[in-house]
Amino acid sequence: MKKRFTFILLIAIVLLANMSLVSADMHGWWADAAAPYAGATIRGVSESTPPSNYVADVLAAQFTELTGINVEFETTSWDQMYSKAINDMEANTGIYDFVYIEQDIIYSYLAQDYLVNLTQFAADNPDLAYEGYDESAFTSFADYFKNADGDLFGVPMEAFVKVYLYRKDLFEDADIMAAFEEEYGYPLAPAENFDQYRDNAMFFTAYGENMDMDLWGTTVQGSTGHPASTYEFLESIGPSFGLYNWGINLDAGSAMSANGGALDGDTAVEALTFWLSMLPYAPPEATSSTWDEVASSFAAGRAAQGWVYGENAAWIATDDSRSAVTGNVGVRLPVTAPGVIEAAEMGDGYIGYYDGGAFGVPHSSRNKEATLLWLQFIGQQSVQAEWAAAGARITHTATFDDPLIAEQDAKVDGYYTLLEEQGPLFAGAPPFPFHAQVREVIDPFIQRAILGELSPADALSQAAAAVDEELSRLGYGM
Amino acid sequence: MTISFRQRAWRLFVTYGFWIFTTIVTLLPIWWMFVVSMRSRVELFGRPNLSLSRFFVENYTNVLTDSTFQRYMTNSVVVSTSNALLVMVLALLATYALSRYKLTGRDNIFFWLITNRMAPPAAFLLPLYIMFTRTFRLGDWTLYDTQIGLILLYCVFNLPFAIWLLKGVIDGIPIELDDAAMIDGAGLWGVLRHVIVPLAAPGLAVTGILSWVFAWNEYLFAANLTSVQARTITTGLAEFVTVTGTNWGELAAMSMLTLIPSAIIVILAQRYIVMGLTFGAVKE
Amino acid sequence: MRNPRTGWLLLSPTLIILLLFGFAPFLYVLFVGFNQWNVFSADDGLVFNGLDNFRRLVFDDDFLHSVGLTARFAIFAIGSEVVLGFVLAQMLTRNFPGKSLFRIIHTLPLMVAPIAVGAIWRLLVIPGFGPVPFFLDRWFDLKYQIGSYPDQALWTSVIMDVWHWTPFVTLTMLAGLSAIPKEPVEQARVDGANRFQVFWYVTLPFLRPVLLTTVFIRIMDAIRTVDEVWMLAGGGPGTRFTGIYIWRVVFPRTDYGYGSSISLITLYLTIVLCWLLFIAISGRRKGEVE
Amino acid sequence: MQEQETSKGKKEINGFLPFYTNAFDRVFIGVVILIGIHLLWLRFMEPALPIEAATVISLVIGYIVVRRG
Repeated sequence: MKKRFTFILLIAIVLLANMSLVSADMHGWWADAAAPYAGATIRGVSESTPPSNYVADVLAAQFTELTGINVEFETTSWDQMYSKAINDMEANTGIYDFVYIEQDIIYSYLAQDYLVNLTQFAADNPDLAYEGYDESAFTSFADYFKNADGDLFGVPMEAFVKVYLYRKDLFEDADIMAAFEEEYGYPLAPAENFDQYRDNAMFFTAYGENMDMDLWGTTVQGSTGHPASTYEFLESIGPSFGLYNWGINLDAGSAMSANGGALDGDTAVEALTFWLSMLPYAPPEATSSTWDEVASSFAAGRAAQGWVYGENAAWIATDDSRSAVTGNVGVRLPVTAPGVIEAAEMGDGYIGYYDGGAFGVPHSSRNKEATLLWLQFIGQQSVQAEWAAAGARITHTATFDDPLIAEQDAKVDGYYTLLEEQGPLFAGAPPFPFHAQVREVIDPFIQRAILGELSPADALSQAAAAVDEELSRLGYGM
Repeated sequence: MTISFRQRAWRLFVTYGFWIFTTIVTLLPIWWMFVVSMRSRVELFGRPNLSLSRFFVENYTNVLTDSTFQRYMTNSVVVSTSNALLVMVLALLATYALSRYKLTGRDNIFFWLITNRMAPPAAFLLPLYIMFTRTFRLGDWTLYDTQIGLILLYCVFNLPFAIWLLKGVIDGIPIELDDAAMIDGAGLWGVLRHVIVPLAAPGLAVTGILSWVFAWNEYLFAANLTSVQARTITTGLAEFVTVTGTNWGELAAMSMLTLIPSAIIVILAQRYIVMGLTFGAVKE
Repeated sequence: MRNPRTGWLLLSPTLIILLLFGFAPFLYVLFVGFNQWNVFSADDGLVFNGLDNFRRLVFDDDFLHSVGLTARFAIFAIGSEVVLGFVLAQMLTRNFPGKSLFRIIHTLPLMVAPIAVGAIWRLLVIPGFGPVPFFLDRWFDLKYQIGSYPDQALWTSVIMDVWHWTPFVTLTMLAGLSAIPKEPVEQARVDGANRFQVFWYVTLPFLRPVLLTTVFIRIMDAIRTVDEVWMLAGGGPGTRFTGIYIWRVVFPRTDYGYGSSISLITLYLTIVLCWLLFIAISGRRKGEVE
Repeated sequence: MQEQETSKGKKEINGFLPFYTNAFDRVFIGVVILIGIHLLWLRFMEPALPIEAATVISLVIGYIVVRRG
């Protein structure tokens, strides 16, 4: 109860602080601009995550206070969110005025002209353009929501990278370090390359077994009943080996090596083989784990190191009520094959997935003007810091320098610094207009490889063939 | 037939042994749900412990004090109760018609009715979505995200079930009773009210209860055809599954809370359930 | 005296609702099933493609496999439910103190929402927090991971379904048993029939309508099961039943045309199966003495 | 179950099918067979003979079922 009370108090303080920050004439601007739309209700759909919940609970209330426009927020599960948004935009029903766009689906939406061009729309309605909102203030992540002309189609609301987390208390324990060095002949450290990663994983799995601890050497997001496993392979493991864009050659419309694709190539097979070889060193729940169970396993102290989505880094490292490893979490860049980082620095590739989402306006919205005001409100500089603190997400370059974040940064072993400095090494999903379709096609093969029914090479060559078939069916193929 | 004391003791032992075992198997998952609902997120992982270590009621208070949860709960109550009532009335009329009138092809109608329950829901969601958002539209009002929409839609799988259940019950009521009432001057409504309803009461009760439970528990349609206003409690359950960790404690707490109303109804109506579920086994 | 018109009038509200919300969507699905339609294809919109969807599905191993899995699921689950339900109902016809308490407890699973059932069972069986794998490992040294072994996932969903739906079968059986007249049973006993003979020649024929109707309803519901299994295992290998396969094709893959045609075939198979059962229930077989 | 009461004009006939059927039942069986034959044809026979052959065959069977079932 106490915690809840503190939370409410915190929100109240944040609210009050924000009210006083907004100067009188700003207050006036919002009221004036929104005057024609006061009393209107705009509706949105989003996944129920901490950043979304902060928007729904805190920002929406502030916005309504300022403008008289009501914001109705539907939070739902990940699968539901997609089908509802797509149904709405496809059937042109106009239920939603703004939808959560996960970065990877944006190109599908753009290809179908589902979204309102926000840059254009603001330029066409100068009365509605708020001066405190600046598209150029966003981090490079916003680039993934732009079209070829650089016009923005979604206001970024969360952004993370998938990082390498490790348990500092284990990696810095003197006895453990000595034992490791004795066995492997070199000092224990967070992994820099895949061999070291494997050694660490083997060592800690054996250590957990000997000490009768529930401890394993790595996490694997290997759910056989969820696309999460395909995502981990294609977006985290693949790129770190140098397999980019899911191995699909968009120009040729093929995933086969014979046509310039790479999904059945040597790099892909090597990456999948390595990833699958980590399964014996992962906790037994790995084959049922999606991103959320991976984070929970790590937070429960069941893995010594692993690939964990960044949105979880903050709560794993700081939230006592959910995590058993607070204060012991180390954050590093994910392990990469030789040359991959250099290539990414040159702009020829990337080392992992720059994940996140934005709010966009469906073309079918009936309250586009009011929604534009709302999106500018959540996109402005002044609301970012508290939001970042509550949701561990950063979309503005300036937010990194905020004292609130600097304080958080120390607690999460420099995750925010890493995001700021190394963020550009990561990339959003490839610009496919058929994202979910092809993922669904690849899914069963990855799952069967996890189960050991198919060898990595067979799984990938069959997957590549199935992708080609789906691409030609969709009209993007050869 | 005299049974020795030993035989009787043995039989009693077997009976109770059997039932205690069944009870444990039945209750274990529910007990585990209760235990989980009493744990904080950090306690959930690790060596499973089946005993209740402490009363951590925050999961319940968080859910109960949430105004969205209260709205979901109200919606669920309204939708399932109205649906159950509607189904009882319509099914009674329809079954009576099928049982007493010589309608062309009534056996075939009877079978067609039940095929409505067979449709795989996924593909049928799309046309339903279009109907709900576009076809049934009055100005700005649509069936989408309304309680009435769900109430009518749930008839699609509850009505056939109810009619199948009631058919045997009403067939079992001798037609002579109707005739006698009619000779006494009762009209159609009189017959229904004074003959059929009292005699079919257990059947009607079980129809209502099961319709209520099915409607209360329905998830897919509710999740896809509502947005904010008419969401039901089962769709709320899915919200706890998120990218940053499923909140199992609150999910379990909410599951417990959704179980309570249906459990109460079933406990109160235990007797009728058995009396009503005969599917026409009583022929004489 | 009984004018069919009145009958139709009484039936009409039901027919209208079912035509609107059951039959109209069916017509739409029927129409879409003969089209190529994926909203994210290069040229979106419906393109009539004749029998191509069906041509694709008869060779679609995933679909055929899902039908096989569903059949196994339905047979094992419903078979066990009927046997267990009958035994439990038989036990409940006796009188013993505390009977109604046991009956109420036994009815509880029926009241849990399918999606919550899936969640509970997931909590029970996922290693790391579930007690089932933990104790199986400790006591029997069994590796139980539904994510790694498709067969275990299938069996888990069967057991989950049995847990959830046996009470329903028990209740209907109990109703059926309590409606059996006493005389034939006693007569058979007097004639020297043993227990099994009484069951086979007297009880079972009386139970037949209840039994078949119960099986009928369970088959329909088992074939379209989605929420529970979805929540439990997400429809990975071992649990990718037809209902879930359709769901994946229609929603994440947005392949509406193909999804509709699979739905039609699934509906077709369900209807044929149920119709045969219906014929059996309504006793229209030749040579049968009614 | 009660005795089968056939409504006027619709006779239940006792054809070669193993149960009593009315006109609707026989049309239904005809449609079921039609769909079944087409699906099997698509899977096994299509390379040899076009799908129209299946239609012809099932129409013939359907006719026999409706008239004499």
